[in-house]
Amino acid sequence: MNAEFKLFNISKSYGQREVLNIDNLEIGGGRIYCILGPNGAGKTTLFRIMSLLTLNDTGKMHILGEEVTWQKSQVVRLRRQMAMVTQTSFMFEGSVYYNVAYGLRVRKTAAAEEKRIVNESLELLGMMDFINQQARNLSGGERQKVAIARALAVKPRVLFLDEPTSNIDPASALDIEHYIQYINKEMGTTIIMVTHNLFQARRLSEEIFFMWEGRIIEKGETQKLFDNAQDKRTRSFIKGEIVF
Amino acid sequence: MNAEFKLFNISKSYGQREVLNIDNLEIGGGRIYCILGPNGAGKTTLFRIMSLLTLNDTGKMHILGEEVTWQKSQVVRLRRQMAMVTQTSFMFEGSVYYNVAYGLRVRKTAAAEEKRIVNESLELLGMMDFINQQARNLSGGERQKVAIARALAVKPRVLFLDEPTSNIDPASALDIEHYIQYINKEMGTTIIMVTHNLFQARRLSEEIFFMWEGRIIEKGETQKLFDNAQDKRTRSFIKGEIVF
Amino acid sequence: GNQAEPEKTPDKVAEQVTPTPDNPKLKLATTTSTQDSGLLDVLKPEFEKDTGYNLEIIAVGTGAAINMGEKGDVDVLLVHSRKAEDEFVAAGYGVNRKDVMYNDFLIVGPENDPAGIKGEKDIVVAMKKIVDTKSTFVSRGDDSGTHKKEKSVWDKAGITPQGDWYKSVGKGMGDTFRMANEMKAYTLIDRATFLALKDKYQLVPVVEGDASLLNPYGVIAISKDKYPNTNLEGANAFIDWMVSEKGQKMIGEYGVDKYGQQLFVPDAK
Amino acid sequence: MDVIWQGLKEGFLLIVAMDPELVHITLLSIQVSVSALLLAAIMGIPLGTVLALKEFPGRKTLLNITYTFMGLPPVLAGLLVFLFLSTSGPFGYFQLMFTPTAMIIAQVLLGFPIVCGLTARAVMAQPQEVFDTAATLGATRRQASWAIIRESRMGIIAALTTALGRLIAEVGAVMMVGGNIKGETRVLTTSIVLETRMGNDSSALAIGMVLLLIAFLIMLLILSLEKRTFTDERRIQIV
Amino acid sequence: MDVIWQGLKEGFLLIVAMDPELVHITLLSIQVSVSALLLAAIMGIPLGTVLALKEFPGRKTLLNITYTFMGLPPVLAGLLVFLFLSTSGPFGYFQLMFTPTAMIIAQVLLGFPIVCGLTARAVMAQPQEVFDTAATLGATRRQASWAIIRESRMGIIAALTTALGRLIAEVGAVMMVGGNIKGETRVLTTSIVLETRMGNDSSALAIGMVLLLIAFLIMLLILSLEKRTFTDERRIQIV
Ligand SMILES: Nc1ncnc2c1ncn2[C@@H]1O[C@H](COP(=O)(O)OP(=O)(O)OP(=O)(O)O)[C@@H](O)[C@H]1O
Ligand SMILES: Nc1ncnc2c1ncn2[C@@H]1O[C@H](COP(=O)(O)OP(=O)(O)OP(=O)(O)O)[C@@H](O)[C@H]1O
Ligand SMILES: [Mg+2]
Ligand SMILES: [Mg+2]
Repeated sequence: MNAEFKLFNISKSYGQREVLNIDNLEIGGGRIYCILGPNGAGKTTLFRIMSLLTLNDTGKMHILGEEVTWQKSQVVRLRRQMAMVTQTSFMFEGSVYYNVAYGLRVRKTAAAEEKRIVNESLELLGMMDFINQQARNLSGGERQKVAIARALAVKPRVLFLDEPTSNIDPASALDIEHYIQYINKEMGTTIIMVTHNLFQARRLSEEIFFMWEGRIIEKGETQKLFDNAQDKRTRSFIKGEIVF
Repeated sequence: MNAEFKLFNISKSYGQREVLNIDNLEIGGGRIYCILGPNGAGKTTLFRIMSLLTLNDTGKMHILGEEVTWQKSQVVRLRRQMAMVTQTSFMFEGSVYYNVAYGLRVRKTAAAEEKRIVNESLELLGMMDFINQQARNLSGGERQKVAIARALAVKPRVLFLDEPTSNIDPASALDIEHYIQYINKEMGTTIIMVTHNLFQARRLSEEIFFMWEGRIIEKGETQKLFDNAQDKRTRSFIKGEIVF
Repeated sequence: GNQAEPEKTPDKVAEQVTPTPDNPKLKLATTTSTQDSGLLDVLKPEFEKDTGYNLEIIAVGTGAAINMGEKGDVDVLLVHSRKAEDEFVAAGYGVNRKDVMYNDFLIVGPENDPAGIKGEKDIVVAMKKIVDTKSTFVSRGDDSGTHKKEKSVWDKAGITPQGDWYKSVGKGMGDTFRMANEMKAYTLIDRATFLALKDKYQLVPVVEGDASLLNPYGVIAISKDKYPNTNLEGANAFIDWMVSEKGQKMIGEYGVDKYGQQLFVPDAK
Repeated sequence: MDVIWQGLKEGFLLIVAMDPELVHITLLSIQVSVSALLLAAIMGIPLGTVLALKEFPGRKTLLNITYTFMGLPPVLAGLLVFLFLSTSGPFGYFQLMFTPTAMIIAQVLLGFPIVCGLTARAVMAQPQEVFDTAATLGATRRQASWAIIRESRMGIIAALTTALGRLIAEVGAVMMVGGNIKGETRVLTTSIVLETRMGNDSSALAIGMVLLLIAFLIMLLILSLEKRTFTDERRIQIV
Repeated sequence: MDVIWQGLKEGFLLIVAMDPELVHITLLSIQVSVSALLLAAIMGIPLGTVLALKEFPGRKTLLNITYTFMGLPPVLAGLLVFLFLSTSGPFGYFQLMFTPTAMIIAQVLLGFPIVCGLTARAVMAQPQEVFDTAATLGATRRQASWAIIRESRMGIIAALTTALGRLIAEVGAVMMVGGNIKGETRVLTTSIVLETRMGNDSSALAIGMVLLLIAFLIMLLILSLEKRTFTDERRIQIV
């Protein structure tokens, strides 16, 4: 009963169209979870609701042990335990340093500590050379790396990664994968990620949730799901594996 | 001597840093070309210069048979024969229809023709359902599909694709790859693409240019390069293949 | 002049013992003509030297000046609209009203004089000719002392001015003069403003000297009964100074050297 | 405080009564300020865009001068126009002094820097991708500039509302070159000044109310331009 | 046209001569308008942000009212402040009429809607990602709002320059509540009015020049705020 996330009956519509409808979703925590599904399935929308960025239309959630009441203080308390690398890797106007330090500044981390953590995070992503550059001038992949460093800097309990390596070169992507595994194993960080790279999903995740038109139509241990998917649509999607 | 692109000594610096330095690059045309290289290697910068979006600091270019003088009328003439799917898939404020029609409107295509082509392009990318939606509300993958449809709509002689399937699900990506091959073979469109997906590069491209720190350090037929790269760095990068 | 000589000695003595009143801040609301003609610029330093008050001058239309008095925002008024002044005193806002000076109004108009009234002594005849020739006439139209005077002149001529030729502009004297000049029109103007501005514009006097064109100015202190905070002592000091021999003399002499004629005629009783 | 209530009441009655003189004054106010706004927009939007986008020596200086002229005092604008249009001025021949045309000219002088300067800022704030996308789809420079203007709509509409506010409220210039002639060039603001000069505070407030009401209606009209083009309210939201 | 040359020459001489009276008037102008701008900014920037970001009933109406009050005529603002501060008004006790304080209050009334309205527009135009990113990094609503304000700097600086332009150029309000008292509440704009009334056009032009010069300098100061925070000129460029 100690699941990090429990969602009941969560739905979200834009205009007439229901883009999310989750009957029941439980994410235990501590592992690496992958959310798979075609474009427009609602993966990003689900992330936004779970990280309290968007209000759900219906339903109830328990997050990190609390029933979500959307009370101001609760929202901040919960958000401070989570971090997300969004699909667009938006950068604040300012230097790379400023961007990575942002999460620490809002937590009022001491200056020396802030500097240490920012350097550490950038080092890890191989982005130290760019520390004083304007973040908005970075290349697509560099930006994504800074976004990852920025999320890591706050040492979250839960880390959401929305296609975190989509613009990153293979060698760097491998490094990042290793680091994701490291923080999951060594620091117990719960990782929930979206990826279209099925190899990556297979390599990294222990549990998979498969989404289709706003619903979770299948879930299970990664190995099992890849070997023996129950749903026709899941099977056909996984065959897309050959694309990579 | 009928190469579509010939670049001599093209360089570009930002501040002190030289991010591009191309001694000599010739792209014959008619085939599918892939540009590979790590993040920050200068791939996007090269694209921007070749499509006349950014001024080069030094050097000379011949594009589509003309020496580039940056004369206003020449720039437009050349640009109208090229199209690009940029890495960020920026959408204009407005509907999906508006976005796809844009390239036709600037060419003063007749209304009926415009409508036909927009429908055709969206159909092809499976995005007809979204035709009247606000383009800025689309999901990451949907946005990328619209960006591809938008570029296809103008039926360019040269099509630049900057990581065009990075946010697209495997099945759709496969469809898009097929379509890229189709327009290359059937309509003779020159395709120049950047991708970090080495499988995709291998499947699609006939020629590869490998970039490293602003330079093209190796080029050749795809098969040859993958099987027998000369440069140590290329070889090590290609081994990253196992990441996918 | 020579006559001023004997007075200089007591003046100098007074200078050394410039009094320091309890509340030196004194606010005067007045019409624009007293400021624009430059009179107050000359009177102010002398008054301040003699009494120790610090005079703040707020130049607005007579209507607005009286309005400020009714609200208690100033301490003393220097205005020219006898009827409104009397009402103001009768309503209990003003006390110690005194006549100070007068000047006169004149009709100015373009050199070529389309109404043919140049030299006309009878204002009624002149006004009728303006109407008959439909010559452009600019009226201040702002209920100011000057406007009230103009209306009384029309009344006297039995005319209700209206039509394209009659421009009611709702402006101060200086601006109205500028407009009349630009439009090559006739207008009624007080002599002080006219003399101060005449070099800048081309209009010339056409009708002057009619007895009904006199323009008397009064000073009024704001009542302490209505507004206990008002500086009545200062107001009275100003009134006393204005009607004093020295004040009256300075008024009478003002402008003679610059314009060759008196702008204001002192008439304190 | 009675005066304020009195003014509100009087204003309400004025609006209800549709006093023909007031109607005339109001219509002239609208005509002058809206014409000036349109002219300022026709020149200011393209020029602001050019200042924002085109690289040429002196661009920054010109921009700074534009910002400075946002601080042009209406009286000064009025005086300048007066000197040019006056019978003895270079354009005296056209006999434009004390006509609504003169008032419009003076107001254009005031509205133009606002529209131009704020447009330039709105355009400069656009992301580079707007131009990139338009250009890669074959837009000429001019067409790409239109695309950028289109994306800057919100900012340009802000420029227009701001300029309108300045013009409809402005009195110094219209007073000087219009002359506040009853039945000819008297507008709402000059009437307010006249009423205050005459000490009729409540009437001044009443006319002020009418003016604010008119401003409100024109603002709604300008803002509806935006709604017509944005199907839903597109703005940042916080949760 | 001679007048204009004469005015330019006279203006130049005025500036060079540093006439003490003119210096005093200029300093007062700066003091009044800059104080009013600061107060308008202190209230207008946070309030504009709230109007842009916070969802509450009447938000849109409030925004429209703010835009409308950009069209508040200075004379009317002056009159309202007059009625409140007048000895017989509710705040008469403080004896503020005809003081620089009263002028500042009246100008705040004029500057506030501009700062507030333009800030709201600049904030609303930000992309949703600003909030998203701040929030996912643990920002409270207030902290996220600051991040949004920070991203809106360009627009907010435009708001400040526009408001400053309005205030430094404005004469109706300062004339009404300041009274144009020589040596105490006379500022550049009221001096210009006085000079034109006295027919001294070239002096009026000369003082106008001084005013524009001051406006230019303050604009540069405000714009330097932006340069201090943006290391290089970040603006859309077309090729
Ligand atoms: N603000 C919005 N208004 C209207 N529709 C929206 C909005 N946001 C998202 N949608 C729609 O909701 C659906 C789900 O979007 P979402 O971003 O969650 O998809 P996704 O699974 O993340 O897709 P992708 O793999 O392409 O990133 C999409 O079809 C999208 O068009
Ligand atoms: N405007 C700019 N100012 C400064 N540096 C820049 C600018 N644009 C690009 N760069 C730098 O130039 C280098 C090359 O950028 P480019 O976008 O071409 O890389 P890329 O090969 O496309 O990388 P990616 O695979 O991450 O997209 C990067 O290191 C980037 O930080
Ligand atoms: Mg997504
Ligand atoms: Mg790139």
